[in-house]
Amino acid sequence: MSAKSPKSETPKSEPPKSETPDPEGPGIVWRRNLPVWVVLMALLALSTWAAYWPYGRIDTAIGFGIAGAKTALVALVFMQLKHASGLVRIVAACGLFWAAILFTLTLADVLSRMANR
Amino acid sequence: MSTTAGTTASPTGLADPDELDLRLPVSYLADGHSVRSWLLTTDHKRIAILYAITITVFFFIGGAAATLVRLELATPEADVLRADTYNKLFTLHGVVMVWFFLIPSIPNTLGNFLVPLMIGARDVAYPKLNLISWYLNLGGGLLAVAALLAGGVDTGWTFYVPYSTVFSNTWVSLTVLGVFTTGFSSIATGVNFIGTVHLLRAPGMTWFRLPLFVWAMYTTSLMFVLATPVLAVTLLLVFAERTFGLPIFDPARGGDPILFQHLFWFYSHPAVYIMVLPAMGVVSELITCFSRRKVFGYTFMVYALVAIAVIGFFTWGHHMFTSGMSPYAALVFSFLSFIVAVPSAIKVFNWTGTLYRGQVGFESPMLYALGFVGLFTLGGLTGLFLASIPVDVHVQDTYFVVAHFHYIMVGASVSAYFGGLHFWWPKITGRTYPETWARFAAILMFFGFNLTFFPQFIAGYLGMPRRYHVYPPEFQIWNVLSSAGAAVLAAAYLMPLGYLTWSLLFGERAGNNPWDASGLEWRTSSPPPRRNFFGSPRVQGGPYNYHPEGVAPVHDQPRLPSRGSLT
Amino acid sequence: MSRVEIEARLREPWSELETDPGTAFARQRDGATLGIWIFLASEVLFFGALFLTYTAARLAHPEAFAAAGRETNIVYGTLNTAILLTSSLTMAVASQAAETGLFRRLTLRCLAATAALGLAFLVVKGFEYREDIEKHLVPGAHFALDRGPAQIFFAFYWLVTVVHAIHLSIGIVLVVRLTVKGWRDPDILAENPQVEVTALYWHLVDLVWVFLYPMLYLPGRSG
Amino acid sequence: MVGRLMPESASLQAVLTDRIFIGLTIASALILALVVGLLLVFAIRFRRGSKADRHPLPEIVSREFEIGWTAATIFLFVFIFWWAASAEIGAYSVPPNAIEIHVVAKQWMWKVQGSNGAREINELHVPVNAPVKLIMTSQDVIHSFFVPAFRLKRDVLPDQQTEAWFQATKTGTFHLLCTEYCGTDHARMLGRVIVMEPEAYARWLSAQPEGDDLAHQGERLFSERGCAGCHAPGSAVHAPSLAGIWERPVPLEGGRFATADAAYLRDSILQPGRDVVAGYAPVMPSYAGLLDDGEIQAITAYIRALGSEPGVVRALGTPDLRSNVPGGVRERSPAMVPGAPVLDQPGPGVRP
Repeated sequence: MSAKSPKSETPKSEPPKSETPDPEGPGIVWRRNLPVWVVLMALLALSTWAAYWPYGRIDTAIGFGIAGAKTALVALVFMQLKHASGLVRIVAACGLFWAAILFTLTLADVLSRMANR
Repeated sequence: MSTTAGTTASPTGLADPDELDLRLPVSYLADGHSVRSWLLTTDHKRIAILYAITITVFFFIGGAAATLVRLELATPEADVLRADTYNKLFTLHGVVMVWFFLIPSIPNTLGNFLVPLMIGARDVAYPKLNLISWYLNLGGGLLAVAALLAGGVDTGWTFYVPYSTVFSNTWVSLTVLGVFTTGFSSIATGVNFIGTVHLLRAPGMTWFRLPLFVWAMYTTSLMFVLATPVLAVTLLLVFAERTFGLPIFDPARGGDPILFQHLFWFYSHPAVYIMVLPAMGVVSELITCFSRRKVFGYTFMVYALVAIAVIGFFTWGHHMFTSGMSPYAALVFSFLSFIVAVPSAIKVFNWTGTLYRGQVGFESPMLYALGFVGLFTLGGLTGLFLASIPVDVHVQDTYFVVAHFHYIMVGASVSAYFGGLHFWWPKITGRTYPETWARFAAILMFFGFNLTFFPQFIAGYLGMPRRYHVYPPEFQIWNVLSSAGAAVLAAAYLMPLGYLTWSLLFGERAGNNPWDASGLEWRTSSPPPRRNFFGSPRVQGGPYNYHPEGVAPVHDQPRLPSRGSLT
Repeated sequence: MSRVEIEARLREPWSELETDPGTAFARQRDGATLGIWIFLASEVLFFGALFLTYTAARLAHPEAFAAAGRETNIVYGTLNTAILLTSSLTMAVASQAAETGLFRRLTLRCLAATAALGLAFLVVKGFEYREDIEKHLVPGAHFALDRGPAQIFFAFYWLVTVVHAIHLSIGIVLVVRLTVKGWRDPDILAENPQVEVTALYWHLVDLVWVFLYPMLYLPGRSG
Repeated sequence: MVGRLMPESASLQAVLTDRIFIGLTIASALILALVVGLLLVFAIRFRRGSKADRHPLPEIVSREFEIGWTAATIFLFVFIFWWAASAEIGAYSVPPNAIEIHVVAKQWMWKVQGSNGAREINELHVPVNAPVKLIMTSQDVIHSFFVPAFRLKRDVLPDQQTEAWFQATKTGTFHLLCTEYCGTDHARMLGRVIVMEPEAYARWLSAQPEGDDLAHQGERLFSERGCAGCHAPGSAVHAPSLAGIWERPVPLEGGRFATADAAYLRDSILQPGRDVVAGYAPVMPSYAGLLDDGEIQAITAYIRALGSEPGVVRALGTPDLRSNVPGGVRERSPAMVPGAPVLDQPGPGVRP
């Protein structure tokens, strides 16, 4: 390790923060995440209610659409993908894209086999 | 050569030990001799050695099974083995060779050792994860060997349902658990390499200055991370159905065996690219070094590697043309299988182009590399036969397919592994090996290989099915030729074990750069110190700055005195 | 931060980067984030393959899956989804608080809440399993429903919920470990990449359940 | 000493496949010769120390080479794909007057039954130059019906039907092999396909033991197994009449329609509650486990033999059956037909 001056300086990469906590206190973190949680709960209620609609196949589509919306919300806000580095976003997108390859080509076979009954 | 902040000013980017009379740091081999220091190491170089030991052991287990299989097939009748023993042997050969030798062979040994060295890093990004990867591989291997000793498994390495779940009463669950565990070792290596290449490249080492070997490791890691989880799930479903009776693929209760095949081949086709891409990386290094030239069309070679890794995920259906899959899906898969062959063709032309106007030497690594290009071309071209549906319908599950994938896996991938092993042997062990023995072994391996597997193409098109221990007599001539070739090949594989071990003990010490190669790994001592480099390397130029006029490569890094002798 | 602390907090490859500790910490955090995200991509494929088996089987036997879907207890399912979504909230707050390095008590409290909610999920799941076993919903000889393919639904139900529960238990262990370490050593959690890594893993386990909910509890409800 | 290099070409498909195989072999041989030739020439001409001219290639030339051989490779491969795909699509649909053969694969033997009743084990007699359609299913694991001489291979799946067809062009005896690993005696699951002149085939057919044909067998099973109790025209039970429903739409509960084809009949036999005909109570018991696939195929053939004209009342016992191929086979691609004939004995228990 290179020789360093003994005085320990705060190694925070951003401008050195004052020791006293942010004047708004932890509120800032709650203000960012709580509304998302409320929306998630609403979506959950909606998906449960939608399951009982008598429209047959569309209910399933709605159920999974809402699940997709919840996933997007959790990923963007809770997992901070919104302002994550480009590389991390590409990795997340790759996960979905490869899962899509698996689904599309396999279901292409399964569905065309069923259609040929 | 700007000095790096923080290090004492040194004229060269890398501290020159003799000038600055720094004590030369101890090589990684001498950095602790206790068993604990080896078994709990987080040094990527030591983990590479640990992997080299395990895969060599498994290579000879799988090889022994192959010899017995070839022995049995010399005669049309079951003269040597009973049906059950034969079925267990070819399954063992498949499982051990695929998961415990070929897949870890280049990425986890040469890759682990060289990727940090080639990009100028001290170690991989997650060293502890690297050690966990080896223990997972070892654990999986022990489970598989336990299943073998307990009585073996007779389902074939593909574990097709419903035979593997309902009808086979052999040790399927234990083997499946073993392969499941080894799968996570591959995922761990994949995560490690992607992290390392993204985050730990030396200053100046941009993406398009990376050696092609590092690109090959990166694209292989992409497949490790994205394909292996699907294998884990497939084997988990087989295990759950056998152990808890959960009817997932059970046809009697409405399950669909073809769904298993989709899941299995979604992993297993990228797996064959996992086995061949690292070999391509090694060959790119060998051919450039021994023809003293920059690689022909570096960017095309990089895009070809990435294209193979990505399109490789779209083509698995060509394993299922006769399986009852819908013919429309079969057409889609057939088209995509033709497209995936294009990047491989480009790479072959570029390797050949690299030789043009070079200074071609014929040391043993180069013989392996030239053998690779020839055999890979034939193996790849027969892949086109299998991609066209009418021909594939005839040759599916016959010895034509067996010959095709052995040409790629053994002809190409194992030759490249041996080529890489010989090329980097001085760097890894600090010793040189006997060159004449090595050349003889390489040539013997090439001819032994062709004698073993070319007759199988003919037997295959004649209609001899695979996994048969008794066969109609008209196929015997081809099987006798193949069994004879197998004997020659076995001899050729035993030779390196001999003279490389000899070189470990008695080989004379190797210099830092015996081949005058241009990679960063040749800029440090052989064997390299625990921290890989004396200073922190800075990179100025592209990867292969060789010059055909026989001039030694331009050194963007200062030459370092090899241990003990000032060269 | 004293030299000793830097030595302790900077791991192997990042401690030898010969840059000032500030950038070394930043690069170590990037390494942790990138590493966990690559692992999450592989987990997406892992659960994606499981969901594919469900999708293919459901397409082949729609009515059997609808009949089987009606048998699952939607109250427990919805409650569990709510629990996990809330645990994702508390985990996110804990992670973002730890990132700023200022709100130590908030981080600790949220981590504890996350672990508690995780345990609550497992408890509710236990009750649900007990009820399923009583209703003979375990595929095998005396399976409740007469339809063959309904057994596939419940085979998938048991397998994927157990695999998910295992992933969740690992998550709970990680969160408890962080809580204990944070409790003992006051500023260990400040800007510690381990909190973010555990949080991202936790969110993935929650997202798997978000998709499991419409698969296991919503089919066949529309009568 | 060296046997033949190419297998016998004894079917229409064989000629097509061999043509593509030869074309591919020639193309591959040329490319291999090009690559290996260049490798050797360059290696020898530019070997270390040789006095060949070596100043580097201009960048532009190497880029043109790259684009050149990339485009050439793509064009060649897509051409081969088109050639192979067109051959494949051409061979899709089964000729209408094909002879129907029902193949049931069982661990390590082939049970073959022609639609005209001839039952054989590990043997298949077919007339030359006549299209033959194979309707195959397996009773245990996946097998694969492979006749190298016909370049024909199709997996045989448990509880699912797969179809394939061939038209033999040469008389003689050809190997039948199982090519999907199916257990211990996978290598001994061999059979023979004997292609005969039409007269010899007719003589062989008439010499078959008086096993009545499939439709008659189906009719006998229809009464023996109690189907007639409800579905016969004069029965007291309120059950849908099966005369004249073959290949015609059947109204189901909930307003849906289903075509009464082999798959629908099999599902209704095994899972009666699945698609209940409109206006009838779901009282029919399930025959899962009581009828094996051979019997289900026989009953299906009988119902087909009852024809497709609605309202024609067929007295039991005297259905007018054409002796050769009953009913026109609907144009259908050899896709797999999912439907689930049940094992005749309950599936073996789970192994360790």
